[in-house]
Amino acid sequence: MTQGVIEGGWEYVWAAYAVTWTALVGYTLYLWRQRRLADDELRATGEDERS
Amino acid sequence: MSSGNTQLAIRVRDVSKRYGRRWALARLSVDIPQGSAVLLTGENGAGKTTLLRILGTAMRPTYGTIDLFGAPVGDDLERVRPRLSLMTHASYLYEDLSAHENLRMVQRLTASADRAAREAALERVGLTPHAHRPVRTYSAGMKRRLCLARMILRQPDLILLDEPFGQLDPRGVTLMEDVIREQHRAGRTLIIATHDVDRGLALCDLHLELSAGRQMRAPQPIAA
Amino acid sequence: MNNAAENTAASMSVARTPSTTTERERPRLGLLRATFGIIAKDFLLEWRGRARINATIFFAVLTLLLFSFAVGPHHAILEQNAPGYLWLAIMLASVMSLGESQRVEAENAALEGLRLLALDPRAIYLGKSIVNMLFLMALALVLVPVSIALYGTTIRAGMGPLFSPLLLGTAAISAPGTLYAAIAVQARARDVLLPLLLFPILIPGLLAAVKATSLVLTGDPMGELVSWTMLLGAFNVVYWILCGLLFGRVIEE
Amino acid sequence: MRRVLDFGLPAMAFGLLIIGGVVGLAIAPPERDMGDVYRIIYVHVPAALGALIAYTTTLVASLVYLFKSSWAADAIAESSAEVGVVLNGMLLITGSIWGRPTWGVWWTWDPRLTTAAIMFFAFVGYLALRRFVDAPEKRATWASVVAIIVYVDIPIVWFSVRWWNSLHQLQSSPNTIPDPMMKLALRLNAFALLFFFLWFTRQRYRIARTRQRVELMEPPALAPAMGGTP
Repeated sequence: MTQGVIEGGWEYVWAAYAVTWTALVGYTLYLWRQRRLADDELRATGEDERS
Repeated sequence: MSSGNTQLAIRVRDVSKRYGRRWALARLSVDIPQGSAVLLTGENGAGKTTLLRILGTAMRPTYGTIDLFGAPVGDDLERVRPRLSLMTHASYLYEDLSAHENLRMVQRLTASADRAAREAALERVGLTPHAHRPVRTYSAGMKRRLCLARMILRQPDLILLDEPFGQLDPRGVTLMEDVIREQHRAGRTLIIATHDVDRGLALCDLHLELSAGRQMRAPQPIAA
Repeated sequence: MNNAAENTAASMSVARTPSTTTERERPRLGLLRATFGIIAKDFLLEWRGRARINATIFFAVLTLLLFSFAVGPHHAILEQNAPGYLWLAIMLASVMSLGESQRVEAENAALEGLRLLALDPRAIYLGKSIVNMLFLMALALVLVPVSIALYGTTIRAGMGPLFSPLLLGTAAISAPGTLYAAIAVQARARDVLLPLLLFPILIPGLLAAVKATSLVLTGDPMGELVSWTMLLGAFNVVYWILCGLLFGRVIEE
Repeated sequence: MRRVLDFGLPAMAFGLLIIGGVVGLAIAPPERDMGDVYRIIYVHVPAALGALIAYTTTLVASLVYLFKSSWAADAIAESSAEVGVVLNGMLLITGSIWGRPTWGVWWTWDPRLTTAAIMFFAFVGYLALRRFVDAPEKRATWASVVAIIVYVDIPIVWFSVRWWNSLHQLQSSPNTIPDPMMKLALRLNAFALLFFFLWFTRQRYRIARTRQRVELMEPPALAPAMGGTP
């Protein structure tokens, strides 16, 4: 083992990348859902205003 | 001395106040001459309390401006606030302190320490026997009288009263009426919001009616 | 049509004596006297109610006790960590003292009353946070003998040098604490919100206070006390000024 | 312009992330001491940059709101704070994953990581405040005040944690040889997360503005019922 080089460790690298991707994609979905909720709410208040 | 009596005590310009989605006040504009007593009426939620709180600088309007004592109210609150007194359902009292201590604290924080004036005010509102008991033990009516004593003590030029007759016993009501007449005679400007319209008409010389945050028409003079 | 209103008002008021007091010069308190007025008020209030100081002391002493139970009766560990427990107890108890200090103002909208007396918001802030600091200082002075008893801490350098870390530490808690308490008292879930807002930013203050206190107690071989005290001092300077400036915006309607 | 941003930002974000990932994982050489484990920094450091940019945006927007009461500024402050917290969370988890093989512990009191953890909780407090206050004007003012107080704390936290921790461990950062491929990977990922920050903040900003339109309404037109004012 060359002095001090940490053997392998690829599983940690994959774990870190997995965390990064899940966070980014997860937040994208969360924003997409929040967007829908906010638009529906606006439409709802718009309707009861007009009615 | 201010330029005679036509100088306006209050000028309200296009004032609106929003609570979330509801407009408590919608573009209200009104002028109130110096020294007049204005009766403010309107159904619940018409915006009476909101208007009084804005005029009392307890609350900022969402839109629009107000002029008090001849100049617009912006950041110069220390010019305006010593000259006005706002009596709303919130008593501003410290429950653990006695009537005496509450008034002494108000005096100390407004750079006056006149003990005699304090006792006279308490005497005037009939709280002398209870002066040294904590306000916590007072009835709502007694707390109201203490607020009246505080107002007398501060000698404001503009007096804003929100439902002043509420919670008072008959003797308390006459006391309140006497103080209002006395302040009005002394040239102060008063605005009294009350549902007790007959009593209000007898005390005031202008009548402003609000409905749903709007002003029905300009203040109507009340036949003397 | 409106000028009719003005004429009648004008004609009616002629009969009245022209108001002489409108231009009366109204004396106003300077920043310092207003601050002392607020301090006097808070002390009087506390003297009457005494709820706040008792509850805080009781809670803090109980916390110290709980630490010893949690850690176990090992004198070495307890004594070594005593400054940490002391400051954690003060910080946790401070939430009660800060909350109570604002509850009193929220009741009957007393704070609005103070504002309408044309008091400078900075004076209200300075007054209330000085009182909070003094209460926490009193608490700390009670906790020191308790921690001596419980944890066997020995005060080599005497109480004197202990004074500065205690004072700077309690000042560091009450500077942002007073402002956050004013926010929390008007928000929902205020008992949750105050610690949630306050503790994260207090961490540098906590670190410095614990370090400074332990250096005073167990000796300062490397002479680090000065740098930790300086850090505490910087924390205080930043937050006493910043919170003083922002307090007006927090309490305005 | 809107369409360019709506599709351009995500395209750049994901595209750069993929390219950066490929370069970082496959092309860049292993590091002299830490072997392949160091590749975690290609996601760890950019997340730190993104979080700091997000928090700085919140600070600026909060100052703008305090001085100009502009609702757009309040919406920006809220949006970039939330994105900042997400990036900050990623930063902490990847930092902890990196700590395990390198120092054998899941959590190292490394000054940067500790400061990031403190800032994470401080801004979670900021978001909690926004959730616990209903009146729009008060929420915006108080949030701006909290954002300023928290942001000012960052340098103080940094120094205190560095002194507090400097005795225990040397500050270990990968002494990467300035290999061009390593620098390229780091830069690609940094820009990727920057685009993610821009895109996320923009989307979250739109949501905040929509909610504002629900909560706030413009003053009603001068109703005819108004009395004759002079």
